[in-house]
Amino acid sequence: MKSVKAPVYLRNIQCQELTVLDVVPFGQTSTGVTHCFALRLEDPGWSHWRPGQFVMVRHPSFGLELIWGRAFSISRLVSSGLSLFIQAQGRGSERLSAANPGDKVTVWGPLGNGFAIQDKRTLMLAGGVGIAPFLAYAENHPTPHKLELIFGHRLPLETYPFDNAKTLVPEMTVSSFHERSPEDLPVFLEMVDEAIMNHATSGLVLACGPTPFLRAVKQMAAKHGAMAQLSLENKMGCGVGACLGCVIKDTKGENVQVCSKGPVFWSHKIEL
Amino acid sequence: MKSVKAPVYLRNIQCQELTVLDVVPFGQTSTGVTHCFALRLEDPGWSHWRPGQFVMVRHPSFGLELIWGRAFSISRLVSSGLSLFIQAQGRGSERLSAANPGDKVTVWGPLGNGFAIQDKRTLMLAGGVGIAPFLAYAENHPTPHKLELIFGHRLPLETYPFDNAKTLVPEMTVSSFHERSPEDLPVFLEMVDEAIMNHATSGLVLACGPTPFLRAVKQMAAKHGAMAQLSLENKMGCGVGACLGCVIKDTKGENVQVCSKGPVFWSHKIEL
Amino acid sequence: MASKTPTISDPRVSLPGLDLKNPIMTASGTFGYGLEYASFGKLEDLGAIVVKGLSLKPRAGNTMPRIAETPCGMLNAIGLQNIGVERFLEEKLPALPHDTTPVIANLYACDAAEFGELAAALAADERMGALEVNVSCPNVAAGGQAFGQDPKQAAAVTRAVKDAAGDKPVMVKLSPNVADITTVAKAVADAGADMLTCINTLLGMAVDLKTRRPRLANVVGGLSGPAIKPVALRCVWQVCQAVDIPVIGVGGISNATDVLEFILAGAHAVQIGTANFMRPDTVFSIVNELPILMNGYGVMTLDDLRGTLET
Amino acid sequence: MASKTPTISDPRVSLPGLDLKNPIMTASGTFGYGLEYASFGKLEDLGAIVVKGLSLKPRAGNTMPRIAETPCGMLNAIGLQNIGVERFLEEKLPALPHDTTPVIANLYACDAAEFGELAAALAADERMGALEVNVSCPNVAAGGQAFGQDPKQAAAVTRAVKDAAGDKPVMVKLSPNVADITTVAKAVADAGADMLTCINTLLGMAVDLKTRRPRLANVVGGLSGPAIKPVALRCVWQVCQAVDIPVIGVGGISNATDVLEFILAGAHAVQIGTANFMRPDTVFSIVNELPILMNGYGVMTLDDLRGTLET
Ligand SMILES: Cc1cc2nc3c(=O)[nH]c(=O)nc-3n(C[C@H](O)[C@H](O)[C@H](O)COP(=O)(O)OP(=O)(O)OC[C@H]3O[C@@H](n4cnc5c(N)ncnc54)[C@H](O)[C@@H]3O)c2cc1C
Ligand SMILES: Cc1cc2nc3c(=O)[nH]c(=O)nc-3n(C[C@H](O)[C@H](O)[C@H](O)COP(=O)(O)OP(=O)(O)OC[C@H]3O[C@@H](n4cnc5c(N)ncnc54)[C@H](O)[C@@H]3O)c2cc1C
Ligand SMILES: Cc1cc2nc3c(=O)[nH]c(=O)nc-3n(C[C@H](O)[C@H](O)[C@H](O)COP(=O)(O)O)c2cc1C
Ligand SMILES: Cc1cc2nc3c(=O)[nH]c(=O)nc-3n(C[C@H](O)[C@H](O)[C@H](O)COP(=O)(O)O)c2cc1C
Ligand code: FES
Ligand code: FES
Repeated sequence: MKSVKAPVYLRNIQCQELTVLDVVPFGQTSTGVTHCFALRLEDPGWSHWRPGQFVMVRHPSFGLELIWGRAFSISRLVSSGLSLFIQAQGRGSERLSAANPGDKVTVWGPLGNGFAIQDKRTLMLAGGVGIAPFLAYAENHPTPHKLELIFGHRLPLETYPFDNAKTLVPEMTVSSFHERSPEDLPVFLEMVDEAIMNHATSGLVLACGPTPFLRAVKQMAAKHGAMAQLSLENKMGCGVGACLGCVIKDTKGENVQVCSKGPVFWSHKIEL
Repeated sequence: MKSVKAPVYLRNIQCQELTVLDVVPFGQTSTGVTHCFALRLEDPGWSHWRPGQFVMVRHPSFGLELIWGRAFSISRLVSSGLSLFIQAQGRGSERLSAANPGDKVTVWGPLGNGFAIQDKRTLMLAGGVGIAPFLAYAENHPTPHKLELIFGHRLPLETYPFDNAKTLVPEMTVSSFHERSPEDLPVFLEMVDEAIMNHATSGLVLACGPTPFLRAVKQMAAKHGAMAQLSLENKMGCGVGACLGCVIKDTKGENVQVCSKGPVFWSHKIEL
Repeated sequence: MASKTPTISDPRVSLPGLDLKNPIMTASGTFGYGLEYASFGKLEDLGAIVVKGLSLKPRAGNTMPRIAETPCGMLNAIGLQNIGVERFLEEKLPALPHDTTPVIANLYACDAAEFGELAAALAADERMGALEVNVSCPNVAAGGQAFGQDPKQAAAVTRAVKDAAGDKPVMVKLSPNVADITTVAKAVADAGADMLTCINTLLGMAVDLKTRRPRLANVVGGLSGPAIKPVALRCVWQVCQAVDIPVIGVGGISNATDVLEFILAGAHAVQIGTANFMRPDTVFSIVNELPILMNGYGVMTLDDLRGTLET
Repeated sequence: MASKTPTISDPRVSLPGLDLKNPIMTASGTFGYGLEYASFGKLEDLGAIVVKGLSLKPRAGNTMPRIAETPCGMLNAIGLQNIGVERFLEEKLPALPHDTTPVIANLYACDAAEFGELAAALAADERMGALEVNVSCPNVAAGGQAFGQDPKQAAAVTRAVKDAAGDKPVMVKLSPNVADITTVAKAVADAGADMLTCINTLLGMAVDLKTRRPRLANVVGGLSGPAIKPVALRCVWQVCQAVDIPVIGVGGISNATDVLEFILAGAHAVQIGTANFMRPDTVFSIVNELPILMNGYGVMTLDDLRGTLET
């Protein structure tokens, strides 16, 4: 009998119960409905992981009612624990926002491939909660002074861990743009376009955010001939490449799993 | 158009969100699996209620997964709040046991008919959590010195609010019997039989507990010609007489709803 | 919410022979004879009240246990316990607000002739709003869902009821336990039904490992509740494509969002069933929330939304 | 727990041509090609591994979105995306522990002849443990569940596969989207199937009010998960009464208690599907818990429990 070997990208995945350390709310919005929080969990003790990878999470309150785990980027992983940065937008993230310290959540990860780390000027384009993986990215980058973060957001800035990013990695260049109304969008995209152009020849562009934003980045990168990676946020069933519910078409016309072959793809290799 | 009138037994029912004051565990058992607790809720402010009536309860964690409310006797209702005494035995009661102070639970009640209150020597026969309604009964009885409580239990005595009953209503006579093994059952039933005989001519017998226990009480009451009321614990869907899922056959051969026509029935009027 | 508008949305709906304040009906068997829920809201606020299934003579129903809870659902095998048409008309109907909210009877009988007799008895009472024919009950030995699984028998029952119903609108309630629900829907529509109700319960079962017995004395029973919502929505959508008469959606609806989803799929109105057990004021809350939610989605009337699903 | 005994319960089970360590199989399409789950447990501990549905040629599957979450369940319309039989045999099968745990292929084709061809290709490989014929997929334009809804077509496909399968055991997977599942079960058993798998998904649908679009690009899809367990259990029980060949139960099973409930209803073995998504180590946990739970109920072998439901 041949020995059973999982594909490389699956070798290190563990499914664990992790203790909730705390839930830290970030700037409550006036409506009180949409809100963001950091879910801090005990250190999973993984031997390897990469920024841009993610985890699937379940709280016991999901019961049998919520079938799938929920996918969240690794936002910070240090010896004191694993932080996820979460925007409550539905049934699962709301139940996670109500977690109590001491609760056990089920976590499987680290999942997916993660962002490229290259010794180049690197532009990080974050839209909304898309900022989450860039904290981990910047904190673990060998040459953080080569990093530039551009952050577009709709909710107030204090809703997001933007200040945390500045404090954690003071070497990097940061700027933020508050999109207060739909009219602001073209202004923001122009800012992004210029930044991509600036990174076109010798730089690397990374983007994480809503799909329309990623689509815009893809076009701009193509226009300027920039090397760009996009982190996709498709809805996930299993998180491990099995259900084929999260696929995206690559330029060869094949449907590939975002969870196991991504979530990070070279912009020019996928259709969006 | 005639005015819409609900049957008398339904007139006062309210469906409310009540705040959880606290969850008080009673004597954890060694296995840690089955355990009892008092769920204390803010005062519902009902204008009328009777001991032996019950409420249906839902915790938000039931979500869409647990369809039915869970039925619990009114164990105590004073201005400081409504107490339910609950044995965790399944999905719903376990989720209730994990309630936090400040949580809102949905409660509809007071439901059902309640026990008769007569100026007679009254024997209360309680098996296990069947003790719950007798606290309220004794506390609200006009002549508590005429009450005698016999309490049979399998878990240790401190698992139940037996001492509370003694403290709240010191006038009544109480005794308890610990059924440690199946061999103890006949001994207990003999004790019950003798007490029923003693209450046969001029007394009233009330019983609440597991169905086999109620069946035994019914037979003994018939044998001694005692007037007896039994409180049934059929599984309930709606709690208000609508679903017909909780019925029992009366001696006329009709299926009547335990939730709205009971849960208390004259022993000789039902088939068990 | 797609957009906000200052005007107030209008939830009224017109059905053959019935003008409803709103599209919210109760589902038969889950709301008793109506009065059981009178202390939780105003019955006259409802779109229509569909009462427990009635037969010519009173029925005692199945033996216990009759209900079992399942994940996001429940099984029932009540077996159509009811007080019979006579007592219903005498004791229950007078107390219902039939002048302002249509009261709809749900009919069960063992053959087409008996269905006709029952329909005649009910239609003769001017206080009745409409008749709903249950050809899809999985919990009775005779007839029941067998009628609803066979297009010919379902059509025969429909004709018998229509012939006896005079000018009372007739809705026929379909079973999802078929290979193709549109075949039965078309047969029933061709036989003259004014409306279709989709769906009755799915046939299911639960067992108890400790006792090694089924959880229902009847062994099998009808599955209802949020668990079946996707099946109900699919049936409503399929039937709306297949027939031209209005469809009443039912199955797993538990909030106002669910209601609008069924309208989007093509339903004219809906029924709330098992959700009444989740909390007894559910149907009244939904009535209150519906216009607000419509407003939130920029939907002024239900006609604007109905069947606009882009597929 | 009914009783405690000191001896250890034995979860092994014998099926036609297959001896299993335990009755726990994975359900096709929910466990990839097996390797996706290799880091969550030992694949060789499983009773059998049923892999994603295979076709003769690779298939790209349906357009996105393909999955939607529903109460206690999910809808899928993957559309049988797969790498084709050739690449499966070359790239995936060698890495699976086929020597110690039977690997079962799940077959999809557009007509009986193509099913035969596919069966021949798979049966020729001695590493294959058995063939499972999918005549019940609701998510493909051609064939799919139409085969499984028609006893004649289901029987024809069964014969074609049996003729081509040599000595490989053949199991046929039935659709619950029928009026009477026993009719198809009997037809397939008479056509020579060695085992039956019950059930595939229920046809369902979900919509998005904000976009007014279906939540699946395919509009309708297959409902699976705990929501459908009562329907699956009922189908298994009905089919076990109707045929003499072993039945593999599947639908909503998420723990060891569920497994024993299906055995109680008459199943020989079970498959774990959607529960693999709830947590990726589910199937391994169930394998571990099963003998302990059997012990708790005083069940020494599965034969002692199977079909002992008192009705
Ligand atoms: C690789 C990856 C990384 C990610 N990283 C992050 C991250 O770091 N932080 C973060 O916040 N998010 C992240 N996401 C997104 C996150 O996974 C989703 O926001 C989350 O799964 C939403 O789950 P939910 O249960 O809250 O919403 P769901 O309830 O599942 O809602 C999802 C969709 O269903 C609809 N919906 C919501 N509620 C209802 C309702 N009551 N009834 C009907 N429909 C409803 C909405 O249209 C919504 O789009 C990531 C996603 C991926 C794939
Ligand atoms: C009028 C009335 C008054 C009552 N008063 C009280 C009271 O004062 N205090 C009190 O403690 N109880 C009382 N009860 C009983 C109480 O209602 C039940 O114990 C409670 O509903 C159990 O709910 P559950 O969710 O915990 O159990 P459920 O999960 O609903 O379990 C119910 C049954 O299902 C089975 N079951 C349990 N768990 C599972 C599982 N995981 N999988 C499969 N099957 C399972 C068991 O066989 C159990 O008998 C009363 C009942 C009535 C009708
Ligand atoms: C306890 C119970 C009793 C029912 N009785 C009837 C009935 O008498 N006649 C009928 O046509 N449908 C009956 N039904 C079916 C419901 O009207 C409804 O079609 C079904 O439950 C699906 O809707 P839901 O998921 O909203 O409950 C009954 C359902 C339940 C749960
Ligand atoms: C994402 C997904 C893909 C599936 N693919 C297949 C398939 O390729 N072939 C097949 O026969 N069944 C397929 N099924 C059906 C399952 O094998 C199983 O019969 C069904 O999901 C019910 O079981 P469950 O409730 O345990 O998931 C699929 C189910 C899901 C959820
Ligand atoms: S989420 Fe299942 S394959 Fe990606
Ligand atoms: S619980 Fe519904 S009628 Fe009693």
